[in-house]
Amino acid sequence: MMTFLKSRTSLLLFLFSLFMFVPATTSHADELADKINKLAEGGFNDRQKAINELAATGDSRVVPALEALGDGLLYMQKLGNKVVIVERAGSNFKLTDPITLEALGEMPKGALEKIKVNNRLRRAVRDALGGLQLNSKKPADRMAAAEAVFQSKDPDAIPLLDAAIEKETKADVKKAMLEARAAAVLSSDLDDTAKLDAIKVIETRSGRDSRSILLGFAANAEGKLKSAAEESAGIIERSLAAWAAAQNVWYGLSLGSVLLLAAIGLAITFGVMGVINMAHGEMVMLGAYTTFVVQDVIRTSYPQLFEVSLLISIPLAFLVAGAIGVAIERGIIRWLYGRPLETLLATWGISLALQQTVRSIFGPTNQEVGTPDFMSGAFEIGQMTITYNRLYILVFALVVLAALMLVMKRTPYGLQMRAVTQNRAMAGAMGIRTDWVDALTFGLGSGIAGIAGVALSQIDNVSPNLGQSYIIDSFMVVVFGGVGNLWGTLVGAMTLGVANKFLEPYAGAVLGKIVVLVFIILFIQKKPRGMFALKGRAVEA
Amino acid sequence: MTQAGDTLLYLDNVSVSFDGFKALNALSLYIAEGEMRAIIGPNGAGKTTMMDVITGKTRPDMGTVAFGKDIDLTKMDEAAIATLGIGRKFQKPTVFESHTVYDNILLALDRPRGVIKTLFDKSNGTDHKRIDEILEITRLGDLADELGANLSHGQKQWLEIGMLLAQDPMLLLVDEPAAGMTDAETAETARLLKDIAKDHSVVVVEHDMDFVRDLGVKVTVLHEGSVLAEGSLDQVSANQEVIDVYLGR
Amino acid sequence: MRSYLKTLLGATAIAGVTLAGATAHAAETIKVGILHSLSGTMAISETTLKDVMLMLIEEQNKKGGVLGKKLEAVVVDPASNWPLFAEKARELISVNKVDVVFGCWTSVSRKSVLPVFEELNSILFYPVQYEGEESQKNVFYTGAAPNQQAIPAVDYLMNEGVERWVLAGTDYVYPRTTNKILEAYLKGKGVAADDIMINYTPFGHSDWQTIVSDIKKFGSAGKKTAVVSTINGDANVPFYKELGNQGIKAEDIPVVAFSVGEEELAGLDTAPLVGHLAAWNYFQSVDSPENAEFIKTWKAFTKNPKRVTNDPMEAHYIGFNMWVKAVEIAGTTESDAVIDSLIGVTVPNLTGGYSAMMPNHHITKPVLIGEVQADGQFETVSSTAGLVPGDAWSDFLPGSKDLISDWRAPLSCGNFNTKTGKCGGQGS
Amino acid sequence: MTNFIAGALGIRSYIFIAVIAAIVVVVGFLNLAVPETSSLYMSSYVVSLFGKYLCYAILALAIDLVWGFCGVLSLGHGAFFALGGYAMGMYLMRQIGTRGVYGHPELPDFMVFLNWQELPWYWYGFDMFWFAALMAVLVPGALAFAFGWFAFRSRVTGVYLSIITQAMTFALLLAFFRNDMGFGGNNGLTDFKDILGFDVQSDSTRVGLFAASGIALIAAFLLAQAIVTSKLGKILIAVRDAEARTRFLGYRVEHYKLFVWTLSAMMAGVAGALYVPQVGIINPSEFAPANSIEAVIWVAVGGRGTLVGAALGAVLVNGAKTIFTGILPEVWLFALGALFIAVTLFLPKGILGLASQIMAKRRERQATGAAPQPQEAD
Repeated sequence: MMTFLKSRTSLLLFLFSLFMFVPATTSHADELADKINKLAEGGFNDRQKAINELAATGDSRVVPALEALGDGLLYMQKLGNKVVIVERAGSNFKLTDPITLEALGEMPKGALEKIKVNNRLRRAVRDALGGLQLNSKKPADRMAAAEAVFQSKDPDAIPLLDAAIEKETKADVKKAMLEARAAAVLSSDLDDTAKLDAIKVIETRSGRDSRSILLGFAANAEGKLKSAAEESAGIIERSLAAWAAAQNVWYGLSLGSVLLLAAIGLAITFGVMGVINMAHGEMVMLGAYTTFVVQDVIRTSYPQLFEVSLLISIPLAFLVAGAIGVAIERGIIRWLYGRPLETLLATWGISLALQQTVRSIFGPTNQEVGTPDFMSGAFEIGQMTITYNRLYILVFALVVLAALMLVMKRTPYGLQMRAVTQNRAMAGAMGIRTDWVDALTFGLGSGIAGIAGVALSQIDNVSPNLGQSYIIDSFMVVVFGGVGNLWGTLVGAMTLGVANKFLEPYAGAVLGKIVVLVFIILFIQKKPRGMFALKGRAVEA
Repeated sequence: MTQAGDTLLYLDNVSVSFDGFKALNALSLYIAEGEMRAIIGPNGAGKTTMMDVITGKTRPDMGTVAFGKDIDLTKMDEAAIATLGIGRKFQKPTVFESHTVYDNILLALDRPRGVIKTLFDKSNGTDHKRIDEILEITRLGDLADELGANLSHGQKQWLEIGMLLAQDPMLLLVDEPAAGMTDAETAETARLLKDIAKDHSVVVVEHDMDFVRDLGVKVTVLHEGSVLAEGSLDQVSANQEVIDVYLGR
Repeated sequence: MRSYLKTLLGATAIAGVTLAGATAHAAETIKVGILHSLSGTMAISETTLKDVMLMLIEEQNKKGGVLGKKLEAVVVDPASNWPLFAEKARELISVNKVDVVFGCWTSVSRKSVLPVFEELNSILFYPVQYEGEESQKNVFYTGAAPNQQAIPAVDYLMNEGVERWVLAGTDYVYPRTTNKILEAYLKGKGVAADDIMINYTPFGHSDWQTIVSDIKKFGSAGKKTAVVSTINGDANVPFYKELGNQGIKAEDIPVVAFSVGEEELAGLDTAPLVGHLAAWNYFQSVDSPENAEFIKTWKAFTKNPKRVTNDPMEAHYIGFNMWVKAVEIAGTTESDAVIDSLIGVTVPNLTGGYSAMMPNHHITKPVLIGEVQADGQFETVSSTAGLVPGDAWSDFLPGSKDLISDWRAPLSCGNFNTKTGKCGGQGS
Repeated sequence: MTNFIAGALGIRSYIFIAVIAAIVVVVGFLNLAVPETSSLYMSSYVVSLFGKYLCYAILALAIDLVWGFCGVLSLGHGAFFALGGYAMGMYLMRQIGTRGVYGHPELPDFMVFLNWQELPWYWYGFDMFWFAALMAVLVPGALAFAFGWFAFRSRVTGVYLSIITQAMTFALLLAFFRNDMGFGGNNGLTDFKDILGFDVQSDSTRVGLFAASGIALIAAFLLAQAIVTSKLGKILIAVRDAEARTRFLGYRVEHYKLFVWTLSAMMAGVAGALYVPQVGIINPSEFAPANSIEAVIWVAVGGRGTLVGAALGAVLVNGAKTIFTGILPEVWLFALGALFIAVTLFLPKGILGLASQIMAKRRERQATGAAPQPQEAD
């Protein structure tokens, strides 16, 4: 079963052989083969016609060929012009008959010519498949088919939809089918009453594409229908506007979470230890490169682990960046305590060297870091689109912050760390090994920056310049939030994120960012030590 | 004890809090012209905060701080208060480490303080004479060309006191002048302060009871931001409340 | 103290003098300058071009060099710093005495070195697609002008039924100009102003959530919508990632990019991007014997079977071969002679045809529209019937529609005004 | 000791001025009067290279004045430098006149390019040299004054101040990148033709600009020297070492900081204005925070708190950069990074500090009996 299910095409074969929906007009196999062979002829326009003809047969046996066409796996044998489905097998192709799905042996690539598709054809294939899969056994396929019809608005699908709706038992699929039918009705030549009903159905569906269908319809309609469609589109528009604000907050929080991740490590090395760590960004970069290396190893050696590659990367990135952090502290920073501005210069030098090291090893170009399936795509809450990667990053940022706070507040190490940063001499006198605490603290901050790199590899370039793009933002967040206060870092990051996103629609991305920067400058005048500054006379001592 | 004249410094009902912690709690204190006063109290009693309030570093949440007849100190910044005639020595001796002892005093001298004026300011014979005098008083004459950074702890304390003298203030606020000093140095410091008190008002904050005894002046005991007791050292050390506070109840 | 200072300052001065006099000995070789950033923000794109130049020079030397002399590459690092480009260009020409320079990527780096090449009368080959509106005697533009990239791409999409356009770009000259040209072109084709959305973002923009959702919104007005992207290098990866995640499929809202090539896609998982488009004059996937050979040599040279090729690399390939040919025609590497003999030189390109250097110092090229495939390559879905000559001055901008460029005698002018009949722009 | 330092200062300044003047004369002579074929000939490349170094040296002096003497670490001085440069660039753009590619008599090319119809108001006046020169000083000065007035009055100090100066230059970077600002966006201002009627490309103009930079450097040095040796200078050092102490002595610290900060910004503006005609381009990347940080590093390398050291650091680091980007293009960042680390670790007082230490040791050996005294750098 497992091997059988491996190929999408064979899965379809399996389904269709069991639950084949036999339409009234079954074409003869040769006729069908002729029609499929036609796919290889002419240009894109001819090919589109051929697809439509195949769809019009209503014969489910064309599905594998269309699927393969959409996936770019449909080829023509140069000898004999026969169209076949291929599967890559080294430098050869394994061939399959598009109708009978019999294996036809292997052939070198050169003997075959790819049947090219473009977006338009892929869309045509999708539409055609939509009609053909409405009767699939799997609800998810039927749902997808209904969605495809909704997008294609193909009036020819109405009879198929009616039949499918009749049989449908799942409420949500049925609803989708009714909506698809409504969309198809609007582009059909049915009477006005049917269309008015359809408008209402689409209005209740709401969402951007519903509005798009209604507006598209209104543009070509007249009188009552036009006004009804426009009114419904207006209703959708208003609900969309309300959701847009919520969406903006989400974007802001999501941007804030990225800032937070980038800044947490700095909140330790700079905020707690007072090292102006210009190499912080490079620690983030090292984390991202660790992810790349982990994925590279996984891809070549353990492909089945790809889904958990990020989970594997997290501890490794922490260790890599942390170890380098400890090395930097032991080698350089420890000579510079009490001279914060000198740490700036030294760490700047470190950052240059680290960048160039990575550039020498991995090259200057971007590296591909893949996204596991669980982080791909998006889901919707009402009219709000929430992408999984952003959601996971937000959650991840909060988890990292919480874990860090636990370490600082609840562990003996955290206690020693706070003791050392508050009064080094006293802590030393009490038997705390201050040099080790320093090294570990710097390592901790660096390690967390490394972890941030794992997350940022999912949304940004993995290149030697990665760190540079976050360093200024990170400093802004830490300073704005208040040095030495993790809560401040959290609130600072989120405030800046949301502020940025609310300014962006009005001022544009660039001006928005400038306004935020000016705001930070002014804010620091008002509160010279950030939002959550430590108060009292101890501060200046 | 010096003869008390008109009230020079007047704190009435002053409160300051940091994040809910009351550093000063309805503190009232009067220093007369020409008076020397010692202020003692356990850690966290509000001694340094009181100095901060007087010198304009910290703004009180409520209460009156007045200097002389009717000058409201709460509305002025540090520089203005200093120019008015209140000098302050920090708990941790703070001198300009990159300057020579001579220059340290020179900068403290009562000369114009404006940016442009200092750019073209040239010190004259009177200044040099005054500096030499102060060096004499503080016994730093031999070290005039030494950098501030190279002084011993005690020498820094004296230099800072010398700088206060150069400012020629009406009131000197001296925070723990004897901290970290040898016994000989402590005695020397007490002598120096008594010398100064001859023609200035002085407020001394100190932990060292022997030192306070050496000064032999009226003592105010602060506790939890307000005055617990006032009187001669013998009087306050007999006070049960003070004993409780010092011995930790 | 005195001797110490003297030594230090003297050392600096000597270093400068040594630089100035370091190159007297190299008469047996012809020097080729390579002016591409190897560090800083542009290293990501430019390092590859340095490598490709080294490869081309090595290959040429295997064939015996030029005019019987070996070629010698002189590599410097202008470090993505624009004033440094001018300084390094000057160093290459006047200190290292190179005969030709291949270099620059960004417009600003080209603008920065222009006066230097003019003053020292040397030759620069510029391999990147750019905004046009320039034609300079000492510069040969082997990348695409807007009419060799943007306009055919838009034509293709119009043909595909696109009626609504998002012109999204990074805020600098190339996108600004391209979008100005496209806007004028689209309006000329009857597209309403409402159906065009223009958006600019800063360099390295990484948070695309709002803009992608705006695009989605704009695309939901009931008309077929496409995005024309002139987004610059670094910002593309997060942009495409956001597109993929927000579920914008190429079938619904295709994105056609002018700055995204194989090299940029190498840093991306392209599976969600299949069907998005790019317009170039070359794709690695092009099936021609020259290309197969080129790719083979490149992979062998870099010792990396995964290295990809891209359009600016082809531009250097064409430009280098043109220069070699022109030097052979002229029989000398002397600038004026080579500049003159370059015009009209025709060499094979990698797409199976020939490219010629035009009198306006731009070249003829085919225009290919490709769709991204899951393997990170492009598949050509459309190509122009013949070669398109590069147009230095756009016909769609009011400031330049009357200008032409022709560096042949007797005109010898980069901005000849056909209305006033004078050289020197719009005149007054 | 006091007198001794004053004496040492005198000698050092004297040498410095003499060396700069000598370089200007020698380089100018070797470029203009020596035939090109001679081995002594100094190419225009070297002239503009040294010109650039001198401008950087002025910038380094400006930074040293606020950081080395007043303890205000600016990570945004590149902004003042760039603003001065833009003012000069605008003048040079206006001088192009009809020689631009579009030949528009008034609008610079990039405005024609973007279909601008008329010159924006803030470009008025820049066709006059004196106005542009004034603006090159006043605009950075005004920005610094406004920024400093707020920041110093609010007592923003230490790293906080450093970070907001960085925010300032970063905001300006983003702003100048915008094409809508009317400063040419990313391409900036370039393709200059004339300055005061002289061709910017000609050798004699180059030497002239080089000499002007040398004179400006000497002037800036003398001004800075006068300030740091005055009583004001002593107060600046006092602020650096013990700000609160200075305040309680009755000095309005914020006024001193504001004065020296604004003056320093103006000096940086002058440096930028001289830099632009010599390198031929001004572009927003001059605002990049990295540039400002690098400038701080020159000062640290040369010796913070020593004027000669700051200028020397600027020349040395940039000279090293020029040489390394040429001969070691692949690894020069390692060299640069290592230099910064080495200087902070082993030469906390910079090269000049090291020199002073060596001198002090030698003197110590010679003058027997004299107590060992740590040498304070001027």
